[in-house]
Amino acid sequence: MSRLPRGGRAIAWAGVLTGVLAGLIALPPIEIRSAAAPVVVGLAALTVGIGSWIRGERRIGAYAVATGVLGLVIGYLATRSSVDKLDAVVVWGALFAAMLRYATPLAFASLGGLFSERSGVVNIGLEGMMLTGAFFTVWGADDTGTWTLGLAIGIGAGGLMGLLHAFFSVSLRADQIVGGTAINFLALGLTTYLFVKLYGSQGTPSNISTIPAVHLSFLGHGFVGDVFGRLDLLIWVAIALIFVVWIVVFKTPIGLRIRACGEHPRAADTVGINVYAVRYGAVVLSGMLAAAGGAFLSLGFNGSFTPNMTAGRGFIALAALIFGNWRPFGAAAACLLFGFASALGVALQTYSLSISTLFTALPYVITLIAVAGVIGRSIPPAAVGRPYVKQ
Amino acid sequence: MSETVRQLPEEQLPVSPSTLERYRILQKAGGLVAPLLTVVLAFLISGVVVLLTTGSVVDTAKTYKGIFDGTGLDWFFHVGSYQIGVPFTSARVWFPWNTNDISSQAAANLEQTLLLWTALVLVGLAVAFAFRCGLFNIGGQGQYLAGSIAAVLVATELPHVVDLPGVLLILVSVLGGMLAGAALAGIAGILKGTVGAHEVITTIMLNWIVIWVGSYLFDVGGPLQTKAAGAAGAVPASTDIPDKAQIHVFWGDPLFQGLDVGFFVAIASLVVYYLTLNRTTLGYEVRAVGHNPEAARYGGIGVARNYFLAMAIAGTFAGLAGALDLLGWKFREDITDIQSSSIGFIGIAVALLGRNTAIGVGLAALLFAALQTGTASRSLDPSIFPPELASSLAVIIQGLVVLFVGADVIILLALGWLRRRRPQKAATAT
Amino acid sequence: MSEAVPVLELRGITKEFPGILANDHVDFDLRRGEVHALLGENGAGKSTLMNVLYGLYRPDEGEIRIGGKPVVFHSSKDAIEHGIGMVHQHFMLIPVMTVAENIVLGDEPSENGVLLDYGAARGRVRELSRSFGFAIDPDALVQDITVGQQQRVEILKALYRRADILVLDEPTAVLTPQEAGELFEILRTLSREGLSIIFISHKLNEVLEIADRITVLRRGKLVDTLPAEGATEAGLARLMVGREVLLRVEKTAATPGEPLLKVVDLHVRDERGIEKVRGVSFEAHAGEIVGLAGVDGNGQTELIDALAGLKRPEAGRVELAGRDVTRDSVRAHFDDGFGHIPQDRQRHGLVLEFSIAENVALHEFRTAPDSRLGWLHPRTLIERARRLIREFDVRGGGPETHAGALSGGNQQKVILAREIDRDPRVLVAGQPTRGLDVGAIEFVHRRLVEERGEGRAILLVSLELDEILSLSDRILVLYEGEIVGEFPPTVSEEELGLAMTGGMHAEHAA
Amino acid sequence: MRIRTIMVGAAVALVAATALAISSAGSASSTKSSASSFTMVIVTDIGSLQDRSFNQLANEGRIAIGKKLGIKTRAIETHSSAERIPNALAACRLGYKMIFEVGFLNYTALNAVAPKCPQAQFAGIDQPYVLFSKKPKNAAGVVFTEEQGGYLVGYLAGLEIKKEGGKQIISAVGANNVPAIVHYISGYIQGAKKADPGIKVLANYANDPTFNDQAKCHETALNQIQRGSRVVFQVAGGCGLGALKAAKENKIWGIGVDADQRYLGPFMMTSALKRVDTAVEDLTKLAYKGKLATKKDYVFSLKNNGVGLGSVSPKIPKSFVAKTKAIAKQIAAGKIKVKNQIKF
Repeated sequence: MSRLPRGGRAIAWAGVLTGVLAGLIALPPIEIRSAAAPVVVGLAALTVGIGSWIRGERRIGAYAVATGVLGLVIGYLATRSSVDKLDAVVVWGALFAAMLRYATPLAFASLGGLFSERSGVVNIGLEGMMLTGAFFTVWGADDTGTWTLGLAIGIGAGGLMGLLHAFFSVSLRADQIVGGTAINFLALGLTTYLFVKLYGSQGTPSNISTIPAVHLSFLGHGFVGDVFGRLDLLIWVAIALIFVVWIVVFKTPIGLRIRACGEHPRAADTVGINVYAVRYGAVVLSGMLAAAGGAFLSLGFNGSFTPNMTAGRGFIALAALIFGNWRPFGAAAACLLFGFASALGVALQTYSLSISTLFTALPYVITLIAVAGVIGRSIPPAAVGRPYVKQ
Repeated sequence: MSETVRQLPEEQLPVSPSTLERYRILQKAGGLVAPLLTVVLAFLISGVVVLLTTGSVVDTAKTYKGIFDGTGLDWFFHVGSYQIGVPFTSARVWFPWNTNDISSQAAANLEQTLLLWTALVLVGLAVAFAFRCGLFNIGGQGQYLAGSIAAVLVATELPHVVDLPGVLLILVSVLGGMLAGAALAGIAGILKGTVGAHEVITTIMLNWIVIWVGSYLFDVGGPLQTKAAGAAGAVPASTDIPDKAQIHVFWGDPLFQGLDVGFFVAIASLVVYYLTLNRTTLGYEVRAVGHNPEAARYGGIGVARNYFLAMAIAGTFAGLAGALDLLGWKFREDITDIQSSSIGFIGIAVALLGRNTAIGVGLAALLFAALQTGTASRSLDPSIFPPELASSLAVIIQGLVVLFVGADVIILLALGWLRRRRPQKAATAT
Repeated sequence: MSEAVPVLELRGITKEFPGILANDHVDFDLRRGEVHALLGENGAGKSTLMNVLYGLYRPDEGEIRIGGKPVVFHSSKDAIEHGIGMVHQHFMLIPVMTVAENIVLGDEPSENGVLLDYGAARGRVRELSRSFGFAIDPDALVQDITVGQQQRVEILKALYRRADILVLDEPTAVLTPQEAGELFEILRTLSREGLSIIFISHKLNEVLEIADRITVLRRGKLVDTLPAEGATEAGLARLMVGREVLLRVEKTAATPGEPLLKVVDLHVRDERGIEKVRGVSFEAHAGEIVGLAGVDGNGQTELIDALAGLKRPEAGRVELAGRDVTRDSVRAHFDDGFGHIPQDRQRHGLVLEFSIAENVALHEFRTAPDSRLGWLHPRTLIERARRLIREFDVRGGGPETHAGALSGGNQQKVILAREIDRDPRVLVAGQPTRGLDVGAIEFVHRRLVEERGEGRAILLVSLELDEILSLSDRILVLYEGEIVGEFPPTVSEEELGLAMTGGMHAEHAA
Repeated sequence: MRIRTIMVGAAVALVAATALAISSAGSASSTKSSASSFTMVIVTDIGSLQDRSFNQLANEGRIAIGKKLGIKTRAIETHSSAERIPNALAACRLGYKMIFEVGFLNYTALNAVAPKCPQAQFAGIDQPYVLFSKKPKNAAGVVFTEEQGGYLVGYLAGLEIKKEGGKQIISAVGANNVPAIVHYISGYIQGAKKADPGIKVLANYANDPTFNDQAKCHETALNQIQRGSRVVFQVAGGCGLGALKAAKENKIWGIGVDADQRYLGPFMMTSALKRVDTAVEDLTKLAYKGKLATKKDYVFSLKNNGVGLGSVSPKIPKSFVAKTKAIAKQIAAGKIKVKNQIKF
């Protein structure tokens, strides 16, 4: 890729930015009301994109074309919409805050999955591990009376689920996807069973100690204040976690070893790394992190649990991981994209209640398009999904 | 040359056998024994859960017996003198068992088990067929829903366009369901073949898309919501299909969700599945790609094409299941059902336990269908086992079965260990 | 010095795999500063013995002594701690990581006890490679450097761990004669520095060139340990195989006919977009074997893929018996009389889970009599397989045996049978004897010569110079995607080797 | 050795279980209750008994009346649409005298089974009798005027917000677009406008028919709060707990639904009650006495306390509560008509 001239690439990126601009100018706070503006700017982005494509800057050129078309359409639609509704829907601070809330449980699970998959173990059981965390955190908080212990218990339970997955996929060399599917079934059955058994017809008690929010009132009421002024503690933990995971995976010896086990376990074995131990550790850790994501959903919200409350988020987290090319920032970005689409889906209800249901499908459509358009180029760890047989 | 040179395990051998390869090994090693042991193990472990809940061994046994009775399989022990209707005719033949009496809970339960069996066989085949091509189809759920949505659409809208006789309307509706399932799964197949998008991710996304688009269609105010007047018009459900589009029920009361002819379609599908895989060039290609896509490509087989075809055929099976369920007993599509159905996921367990063979899928579907109806809360005596726990128990058992299916190594090891042990004993004895 | 305690002794090592006694009471000793060759055929138990030494296998019986003291290795970690370094035949390197990362993996320098100290890692790699005269960039990705350099990274890995015993498993298999020569220089330097080296090979000339002593294994048993001085190729070959070996294939002179395969100015890129075949043109005529020599990774794979229709060329033309097939599908190639023995028999040549009958039908199953209207006729498949099994002397199973259950040689016979039975005009054979035992090699060679006699044009792509020299009627040399020379079969190995490294081109690796 | 023992043991257990099943198969269906004893069963809609909505309330009513009358009761859960009819049939076969089909969508099961089960009486909760196309002689419809309850809480919220001043915006979060929820929201809007004509009422659906995904209702409510809403009325069962959490963390008012949810904290203004439990109890009592009238609807409204206003936060002026109660009387007397449909 370094063979290509840098200038061409810069122009292509400028095309992408122009495309974004095409949409932005028609939205608050700029809100140009003339339909011509976004169309012209969008067409400009389109032209730059096509030009870059022809000149060989294919990938970014394609991005420029995509953002150009998208910006044009969004911008045009925005100019056709009433200002009232537009102002109601597009409140950037609220949208971004909602995005962070949606993205947080996904980010925990996604980063957990990153450890597992980087070490060579596919983790489709993230969903079940999240659900386990969601239940046991509430149960723990109820039982011990404090959210800290509850969180610890929930994370521990997620770790146990990870241990189970590790035992079957690493030690017994069971098919990892099958094992993960089993974890999902088991977690759903077990948490619902225990929930009904322990809390009967009344549900979890309402006075459970919940994870506190962090109030940063000094941020005021601007965009920054709206987004970051009052976030749950776990959201901050998730943001910090992205950096921590990046450092651990790419800047520490243990990260090097984890990656080695996922790329070429035999090579790791021959230099004395215990592949089984590394994979066990990574999968257990993934269970713990996924459980923290589940804890955000239960204890982070109302301190209450409802059966199957994760509602497929573990699978989305897995998709985000793949979309993000098995990298912490990539995965986090994918989670944010998904979170933003979800937040927008809620906000767009202002336009039509009857098709609001349809908006709910939006994140999945976006993920599908993204997966189709980008994943082809993302390369998984070479040994992921393949059990290692020690000689 | 007189002596074959012994080969050491070569370094370039794959580090571990693929899932499919291991299934093959297992079939050789254990045949029916291995899956049977898997199931027994799962039931034993879940027995511990029941034991902890009920607190007594007797109650645990009673719970399991309750589940067994709930499946309707106890019907086979109700020998008497009864009659059964012959499909497509009004004739009735004598039959040793009670077949059509509202007071027979066993017959009704068995009808439900077999109805569920019909759907589970088909969604199981949807997963199994894709598996044979090396694809993990988690999208059975979405394909099933797509099939039933298309079927309800055709069955309710087509009569406005052209007045078809019932059988034709049914055929066209079922065909529509199959096509919808095929198209949906085909998307995942195409994406896998062309850009290499992992089918696990794409099928999961497609599931959600179908769920939400379906919810939109039948939601109150949605484009396909029932046009009925008054209170019935406020239901978030489709229009009811016309009576003539309902599939003939040959056992039980059509009003009470009796067993319809779709049951035979499922049996036929098992045969079609077996023949397609083992007796056609298409099946040959699909299996070759499933075992080793690279070798297939080198041999001149279009890998991308087969990914698409295998997924489309898988989707056809699931779509067929959706259409049959709709025309056989649902008669309408409602959004609560779209959102809460989980039959596609049980299909995964069916395919895994059935080891992707026709007979295996048939038997595994029976197990899971029976488990599902047996643990229905109506089947269990609340004084023995809390019925509200029963459905979770079924999910736990499913999870354990899948877990042990994946870990066939345990059983392989056990069998291998036994085999090795026996000759040793013989040796020490002499 | 030589009478001192050996640095390493293996006493009575026995290792059994299910059905195979891989090592049967093998004794071996290594003196300080010597190069001790371990010689044997494929499957003689050399690699097993070394894996026992490296802690990867646990011996069933026997003892390892280091410096006279018995040791037990539970893992390669223990072996590394006792100063043993191993250069595996298949490199244990992670392609997507840098040289430095690969070298320090498992024994990383750290900063504050937490972070990996990349600066220190790079520094030590530079230092090491300078002191042994390797020019290796610690920041290069392993997948971007040459095979010879990768091997040096492997040696550095051992040196970084302060190995004083270095085991090299078939190190020259992937190297040109020139690169091999450089490796030998390095080994001599290392042994002068006091390292003891175990050199595993089945190539007699190499062993005689580099080793001080030679230990010969045959079928898991120790045959003899003898000094290199005074040993001869013929003598060693007899020890190795247990009988006299035919080193040359008997064949008559070729009588080339019409050109059947014509390649014109072919350009092919690999998956990563790098042009690996750059303007190749040649012809292969009926009744001749054209040998394509070259070091691995010089474009052979891409060339074969383009010929077979597996990969679209960027530019150029391929003609099969006068027809332009450049853009045809793989299937169309087979239908037009193309035969292909893939380089990787297990990954590309066979569907291991398929029966022999199914495997031999791989190109024919779509047409009658194998199938009609999409309906397979299994009996036809089985009958054909039965006939071919007889004809090609496939042993180890019947038509319904899974290909994966066969030995490597018999698997290759199944592929050979499938391709030849279709009476192809052009046969491309990619490394047809890789990893086979002597008997199977003989069979494949004889059969290829026979097929030449049938008037087929055969393109033999091989990394084994011996094979190229003994079978080919003409030899083309592929270097960095270009054909850099054409030679008669009488050419010397040295001359060929020079061409394979780019002739007059300066050595780019060192 | 050990593994073989396990295998043998497993085989023996299997055989024993089968034998047990066979031997007792005949006696399974012989446990019919005698005609003299009155029994009652509720069959839920899809969802669990812990849905914090009509299933849960119906179950509470069942437990309460079971204790009061000393009769045998039971709950049968429905988990998929395939279970609707078999569950209704089973309720009939098990000999229950009074069968409640809970939830709108269960009307199909009642309609099919009731005519063939003359020995029992049926009641369809949230199902008007007109839905039953077969006009069963032994069934009654049970409907609630949710719009009246919604009206009252909307009215109270309107008064309070008008008093507090500032942005006159309140909101409601529905789980999805089904009749009962639409009725609630429609009444809520009318009531709010009555108290405060300048008020703006935001209404959104979380699109969660499973009533489980709290995060969805949470986000929907937060979106409304960001648009200025100062009272959040949840009409979404378990999902709605998320909406109330949003109200709590933003220090605005929350309003509960169906059951009295003031126990959730001081931020709760009140709740719109829908006494499914009372309905179950009342109808069971009638049936027990043999006085259950069929072929008609039992309407639970303000008139008979079937819907109403829950307990009210002490922070709300007493006068507002009094005013609301006066409105309630007017509605009950038919002086104020509350529409149950509205165009959003």
